[in-house]
Amino acid sequence: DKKVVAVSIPAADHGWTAGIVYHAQAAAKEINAAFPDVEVVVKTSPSAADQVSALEDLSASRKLDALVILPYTSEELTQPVKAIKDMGTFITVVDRGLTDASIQDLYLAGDNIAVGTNTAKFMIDKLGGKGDLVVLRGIPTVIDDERIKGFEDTIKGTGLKVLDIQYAHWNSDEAFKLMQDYLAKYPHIDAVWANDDDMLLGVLEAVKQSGRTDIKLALGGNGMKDIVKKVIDGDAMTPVETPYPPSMIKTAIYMTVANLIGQAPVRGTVKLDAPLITQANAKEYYFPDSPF
Amino acid sequence: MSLAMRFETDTGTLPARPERQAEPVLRAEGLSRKYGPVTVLSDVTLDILPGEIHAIIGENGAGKSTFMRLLSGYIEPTQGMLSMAGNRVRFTKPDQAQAAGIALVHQEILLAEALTVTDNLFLGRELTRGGLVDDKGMRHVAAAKLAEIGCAVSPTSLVRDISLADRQLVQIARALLDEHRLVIFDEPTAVLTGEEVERLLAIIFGLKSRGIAVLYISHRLDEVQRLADKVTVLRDGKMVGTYPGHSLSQFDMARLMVGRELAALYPQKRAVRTNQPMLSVRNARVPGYVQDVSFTVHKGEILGFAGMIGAGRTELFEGILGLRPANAAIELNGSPVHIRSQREAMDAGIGYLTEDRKGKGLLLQEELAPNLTLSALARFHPGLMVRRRSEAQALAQAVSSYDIRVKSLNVKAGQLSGGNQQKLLLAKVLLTEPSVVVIDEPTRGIDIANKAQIYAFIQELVAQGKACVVISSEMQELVGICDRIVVMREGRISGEVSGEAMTESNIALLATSERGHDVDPGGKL
Amino acid sequence: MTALTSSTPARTERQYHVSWADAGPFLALVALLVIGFLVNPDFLSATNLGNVVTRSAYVAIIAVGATFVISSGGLDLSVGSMVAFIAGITIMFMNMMAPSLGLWAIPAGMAMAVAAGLLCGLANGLIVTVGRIEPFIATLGTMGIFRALITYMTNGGTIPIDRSLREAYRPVYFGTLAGIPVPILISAVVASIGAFVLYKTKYGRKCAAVGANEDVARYSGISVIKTRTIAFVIQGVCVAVAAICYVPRLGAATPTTGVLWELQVITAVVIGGTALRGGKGHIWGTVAGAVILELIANLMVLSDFVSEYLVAAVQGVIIIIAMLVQRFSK
Amino acid sequence: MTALTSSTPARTERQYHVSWADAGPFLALVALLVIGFLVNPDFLSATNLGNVVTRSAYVAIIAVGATFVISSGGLDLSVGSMVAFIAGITIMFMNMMAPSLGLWAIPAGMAMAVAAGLLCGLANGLIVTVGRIEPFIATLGTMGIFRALITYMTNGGTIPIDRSLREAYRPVYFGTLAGIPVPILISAVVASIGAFVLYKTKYGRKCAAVGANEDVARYSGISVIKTRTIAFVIQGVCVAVAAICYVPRLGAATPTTGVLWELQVITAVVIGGTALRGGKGHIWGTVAGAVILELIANLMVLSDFVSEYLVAAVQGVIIIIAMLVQRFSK
Ligand SMILES: Nc1ncnc2c1ncn2[C@@H]1O[C@H](COP(=O)(O)OP(=O)(O)OP(=O)(O)O)[C@@H](O)[C@H]1O
Ligand SMILES: Nc1ncnc2c1ncn2[C@@H]1O[C@H](COP(=O)(O)OP(=O)(O)OP(=O)(O)O)[C@@H](O)[C@H]1O
Ligand SMILES: [Mg+2]
Ligand SMILES: [Mg+2]
Repeated sequence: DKKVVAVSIPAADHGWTAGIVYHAQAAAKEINAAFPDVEVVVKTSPSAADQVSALEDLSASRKLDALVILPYTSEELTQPVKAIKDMGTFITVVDRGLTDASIQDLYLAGDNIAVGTNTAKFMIDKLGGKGDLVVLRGIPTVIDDERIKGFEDTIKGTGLKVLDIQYAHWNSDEAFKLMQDYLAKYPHIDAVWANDDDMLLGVLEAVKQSGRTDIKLALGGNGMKDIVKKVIDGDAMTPVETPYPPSMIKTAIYMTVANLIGQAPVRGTVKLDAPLITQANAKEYYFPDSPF
Repeated sequence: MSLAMRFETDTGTLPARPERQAEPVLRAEGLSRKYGPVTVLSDVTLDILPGEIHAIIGENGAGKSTFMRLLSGYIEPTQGMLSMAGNRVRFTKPDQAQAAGIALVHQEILLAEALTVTDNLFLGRELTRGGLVDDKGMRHVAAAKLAEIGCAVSPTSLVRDISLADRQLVQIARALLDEHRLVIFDEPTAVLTGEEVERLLAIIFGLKSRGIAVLYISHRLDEVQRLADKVTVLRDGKMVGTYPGHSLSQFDMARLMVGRELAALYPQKRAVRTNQPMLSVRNARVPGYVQDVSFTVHKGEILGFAGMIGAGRTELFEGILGLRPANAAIELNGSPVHIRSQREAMDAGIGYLTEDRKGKGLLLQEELAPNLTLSALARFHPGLMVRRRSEAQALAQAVSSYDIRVKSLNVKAGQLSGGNQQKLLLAKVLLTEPSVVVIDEPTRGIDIANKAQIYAFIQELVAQGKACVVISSEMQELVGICDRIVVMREGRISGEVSGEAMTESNIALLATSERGHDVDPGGKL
Repeated sequence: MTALTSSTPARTERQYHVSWADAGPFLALVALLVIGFLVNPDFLSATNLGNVVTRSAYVAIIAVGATFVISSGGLDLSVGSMVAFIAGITIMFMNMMAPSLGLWAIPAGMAMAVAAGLLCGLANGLIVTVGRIEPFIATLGTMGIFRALITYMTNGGTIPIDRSLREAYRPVYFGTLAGIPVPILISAVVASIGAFVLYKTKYGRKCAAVGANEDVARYSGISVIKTRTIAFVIQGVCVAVAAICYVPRLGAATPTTGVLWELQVITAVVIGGTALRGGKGHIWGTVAGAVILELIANLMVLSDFVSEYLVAAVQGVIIIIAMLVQRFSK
Repeated sequence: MTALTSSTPARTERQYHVSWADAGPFLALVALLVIGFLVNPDFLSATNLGNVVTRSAYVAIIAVGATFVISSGGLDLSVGSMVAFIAGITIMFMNMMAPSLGLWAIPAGMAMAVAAGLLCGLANGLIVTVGRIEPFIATLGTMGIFRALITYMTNGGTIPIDRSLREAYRPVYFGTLAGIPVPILISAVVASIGAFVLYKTKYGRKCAAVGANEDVARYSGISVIKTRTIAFVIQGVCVAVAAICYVPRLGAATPTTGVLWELQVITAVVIGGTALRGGKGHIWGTVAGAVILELIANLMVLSDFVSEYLVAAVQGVIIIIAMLVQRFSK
C-alpha cells in the first residue's frame, strides 16, 4: 500500500507563493518518480478558509500518512491541523508555526522577524545611523506584520525615520504607483524598503523614471532571482538581499518522506535564518530556472 | 351624436362585398396562430388592397393584435401563409416586413425610454452622411414629421420624460417616417384627444389618397365608421366576415363583434350626487406641468377631466397622489390630509388607475393573481402572509365581474390582450376599495361591450357613496357618464361645464381657446 | 356578459408553488454529483459530502440574503468584507465580555453580531436608496470601508477568540444535532425562513415587484425605498449569521477573511436562477448554487487531473457549463 | 380646431448635443483637484499630475471598451485577468520572435496582442450572447480562466521581456511626444475613436438601443447578438491596447498583473455617468472617472491624515461622495 503525503500550500497568487508551488510540485514529481511506494499530493488554496476545506477534503477521502502544510495563518489553521493529527497523521509545518506547538512533529521555519531585523540593521549601518525611509508593506497578514515589526523594532531609537508606510499588496504595479507618489510627496528620501521583491521591482522602475539621485538604498526581501542577480552584479542601490527561500517547502517534503520510509525518525524544529545575501555569497542563492 | 346608443336594427347579416379586381398589397390565407395548445387566431383569410382603409374590429382578446403581429413579422403563424404580389412571403422578423413596405404602429408603446425622440424615430435606420450618423439631419426630419402629426415634443427630449400620448404620437411618426405600402394602426387613438385624432385621421386619408393600404384597429367605432372602406370583424379568433365600411352603423358593428344585441352604452344618469365634498384640492402645483389648480369632487359625483394632450391632467393627479413632486392643499371629507406617496393616498382612500398600464400598471412577467392583489396587499392579506386561496378566489371573482377573457388563469399579465390587461388593472385598483377613485383613461383599449360595463361599474361606485374622477381623451365618454366636467388647458383649469352645457363642442372650445370665450351659457366658469 | 365559463376554463392546476425555474440548478447539482463520482468514488462518501455541504453553509446563508437584495433589483458587493468586519467585532466583544460574563459572552456576542449586521445592511441600504447611488458602486465603497475597518481593528494581523470561549463555541461549527452538522441546520433554517418570507409573505411580493418594475411598484403604493432598504437589512442579518458560524471554524478573524466571497455569493444566486436584473427570487435554487460552487472546489481537490495552476480555469469552465445546463433544462 | 401652435409651444431648448450627464464627473474631478491642492500643494505639481494621469491610462483605455459593453447592457469582469493573459502571451511571443525579427518583434507582438484581445473578447461575447448566460457569471468564469492561464504560463512567477527589446519598448510607457507622455496620448486616441464610434456611427446607436431596450432594438431590426458581441470584441481590443502600454512599464507579466482592475474599470464607467443597466454611454465621462479613481489613490498617499489601515475606507467614502456630487450636479 502506498504511503500518502499530502502537501497543503497557498495558491500561487504572487511571486513568493508561486515559488512555493513550484518547489512543492518539483519535489512531488521527483519523489513520486523515485519512490514507488510513496505518493505526494500537492493541493493549493487561495485563502485560509479554503485551506481548511482542502484539509477536510484530503483527509475525508483517504488516510493520510503525513501532511506537509504551509498554513495561511496560525490561529485559523491550528484546530483543523490538530483534527488531522488526531487521525494519526505525521504533521510537518512549514514557515508559520501553529499556536499549539505540540501538534507539529516536524517544524521547518523561516524567520520573518529576522527578515525585517536584518534589513534594518544593514540600513542603519549603511546610512550611518540616520536617514529618511519609506516602506511598502504587503497584504495585511501575519507575515507582513512580523517583517514590519522586526524592522521597526530595530530602527527604534536610531536616527532612521520612517516617513511613510503603506500597503502595496505584494504587487509590482501598486508598488510602482506608491513609489511614484512617495517620490512626489517627499523631496528627500534616503532609502526604500519593500518587504517583498515583487514590490521592489515596481519601486526600482519608479525611481529610475524619476531620475532622482537622493535614494541610496532600495531593498526588498525573499530572494527573487532577478534581485539576487542584482546583488551578484554589484548593484549600488540594491547591494544586499534577505532570503526567505520558497525552496524550504521542498526541504520539508523531503524530510517528511525520509521520516516515512527511513528507519530513523526525523522530528523537531529546523529554523532557517535570514542571513544577508551579499555579493560574496549571492551565487549560492541564485536559481535561474526557478520562476521566482 | 346621441349619448345613449341603442341597438335597434334588425339582426339580419349583412352581405359580404364582392371582391374587387385590384391586386392586393398583402394577402393572408388561412392564417392561424396558437400559443401552446391555445388557438388565438384560426383560419383568417384577407386581401388588403392598395388605397383602401380596412378596419379590423372585435372584442378584447378577439385576436386583432395577434393578427396584426402576424402580418408584420413580430410573430410567425402556426399555419397559413402570406403573399405579396402573388408571391409567398415569410417574415421572421419585423424588419423583413418593414423592408417589404409593411409598418405597424403597435398597440402598446414600444420605445426605448432612455433614448431621445429622434433616436427612437430612426432606430435601426439612422440617416448617415459620409458614413457618419447625421444627427442634425435626423433632428430636422424628426421635427418636421412630429409637426406634421401634431406632436409638440422636442426631438431631443428623452422618451422617458414625455407623456404617454406623446409617446403614442412618436410611435406613429416612426411608422410614417418611411414610405410604405401598408401601414397598420393598432388602436392608435386610445390615448389621443380630439385634435390629435383629427390630425391622425387626416393623415390616414392622405395615405389612402397616395394608394397606400391601411389596416386600422380601434374600439372607437365612430372613427371606424368615418374611416373604413371595409370592416372585418373577428370574434374569438375567427373571422365573422368582411363588410363594406360606410354602410355599417355603429350598432351593426357592435352587434357583429359581440354576436348579440347590446343594451345602452351609457347608463342612465342617476341623481346620486350630493353636495358633501369628498376630495377638495386647492392651489395644486406640479412644477413644469400644472399651475394653481383647484377643484372639489362630491360624494356620489362623477367628475370628468377633459383637455388636450399636454394639458397636464395626468400630472395633476399624479402630483396630488404623491407620485411626482407637487404641492397642494388637500382635504378629504373636510379634514386636511398630507399625501407624500401613493401608499398614503391609498391609505387615505384614494385609488388611482394609471393610463400607462404597461409601464406603470402591471407586472407583465407576473401572473394574474399577484398583479391583482399588488396594491391591496395590506387589505387583502391581513397579517404577514400571502393567502393564495383567497387570492385565487379574488381572481376568479375579478375575471367574472370584469369579464377578463383569458384561456387559463395561469398566464402572465403580459400575455393578456390589451383590453383585458386594462380590465385587470381596473380590478386591481378597485380591490383597494377606495372611497375616491381617479381613473385615467378608463376605457383605453376596451371594446364597446365592456365599455358599457365599465361605465355601469363607475355608476355603481358613486351609487355606493364614493366619488369618482374620470380623466379621458374621449369627450363623448365624459359627456356620457359625468355629472360635471373640468376642462384643462396648458396646466390650468380653463373652465367647467355641467348640465345642459356639457357638450362636446363646449369642451373642445375650453380645451383649445383662451379662457372662457364663446362658451354656451349654462357652463359654470 | 355571458360566455365567461366557455371562454375561460379556469385551469388552476398549479395550486402549489412548485417553481420550475428552481429545477435547473438541481439538475446541474445532480450532473455534478455524477461527474464527481466518476472522477473519484470517494466523492460521494458521507464524510466528504457532509464536509462540503457544511462548508457551503456560509455562502448559502449569505446568498439567501443576497437573493432578497438581487430580487429587489439591488446588488451587494460588500458581504465578504462585512463578514470579516462582523466576525472581528464579535470576537473582540466576546473577548471583552468573557471575564465578566463567562460563557454567556458567546450569546451576548451573537446578539451583538446580529445587531451589527443589521446596522451595516441598513447603511448599505440607505446609501443605495436614499442616496440613489448605483448599488454596485455604493457597496463597492462600503466593501472598502468594512475591509479597512477590520484591518484597522486587527492592526493588520489576526484577532483570535479567547481560549476560555473556544471549546464552548466550537460546536456551532463542528457539532452535530441528530447526526446533522450544526451549520447545515442553521443554513436550512435560514433558507426556510428566507423562502417563507420571499414566497409566503407580503414583503416577498413587494420585493419581487420592486425588482421587476419599480414604477409599477410605486404606482401600486409600495415604497421602493423601504422595500429595497429592508432587503439590504436582511442581507446584513444573514451576513451576521454567517459570521457567527464562521468564527468557531477558524477561531479568528483576519483582514483576509471573506475575501471574494461576494463573487461566490452572487454566482450562487445567479446559478440558482435569480436574474441579476431583479424580479422573482429563487431561495432553494440559491442554496443549490452555493452547494454547486463548493462541490466544484471540492472536486478540484479530489481530482488529480488538473495542474494546480489551472484550478481556477477549470472552475470557470464548470461554472459556465453549469449555467448552460441550467439554461437548457428549462 | 386652431391654435395648435400657441397651445403646444414646441419645447426645443436642447438643440445641441451638450450632454449634461457628462458634466457631473468633470465637476467631481475639479472638486477633487481643489481638495487635493488644499491637502498638499505638491498635488498639483506637473510631475505628480503627469504621473497620475499616465497611470490612469490603462484603466481609461480598458474603460472605454467597458463603456461599450455596459452601454449595450453587458458587463465584463474578466478584463483584469485578460490584461495579464494578453501581456503574458505578448511577451512570450516577442521573446520568441526577438532572435529572428530583432526589434521588429515589438510591432509583431503588438499585432499579436490585438489579435489575442479580439479573440478573447469574441469568446466572452459569444458565451454571453449565443450561450445566453448572464454576463456577470460568464465573465466571472472567463476571469478565472484567463487568470489561471497566465499563472500556468508563468508557472506562477514572472515572464520578463527579453533584455534586447526592453530599451526599445520602454518609450511606449515612459516616453513623451511633444512633452506629453505616450500613454496619455494613446488613451486620448483610444477615447477619441471610442467617442467617434459611440456617438457618430450607426453601431454606436445600436449599442445604446440594445442596452436601453432589447425588445425595441430587436423590433427595429437590430441584431442584439451581433451588437453585443461586437461590444465585447471592442472591449477585448481595448484590453489589448492597454496590455501593450502596460508591458514596458515593469517589463514583465505576472499572475498579479491587473488584479481587481475590473472593479476599477466598472467604477470608472459608472462614475463617468453610464448606467450599469445599459443605455447611453459616456466615453469622456468614463475617462474622467478613470482619472478620478487614480487621483483619489494618489491623494491618499500624499495626505498624511489617514492611517495606512484605513486607506481603503477613505477611498470608499470618497467614491460614494463623488457619486453624490455627480448626482446633485444634475
Ligand atoms: N404571448 C402570448 N401567450 C399566450 N397567449 C397570448 C399571448 N399573446 C396573446 N395571447 C392571447 O391571445 C388572445 C388574443 O389577443 P390579442 O392581443 O390579439 O387580442 P386583441 O383582439 O388585440 O384584443 P384587445 O382589443 O384587447 O387589444 C388573447 O386571449 C390573449 O390572451
Ligand atoms: N419633458 C417635458 N419638459 C417640460 N414640460 C413638459 C415635458 N413633458 C410634458 N411637458 C408639459 O407638461 C404638461 C402636461 O403634459 P401631459 O401630456 O402629460 O398632460 P395630460 O393632460 O396628462 O395629457 P394626456 O391627455 O396625454 O394624459 C404640458 O404642458 C406639456 O407641455
Ligand atoms: Mg390588441
Ligand atoms: Mg394623461
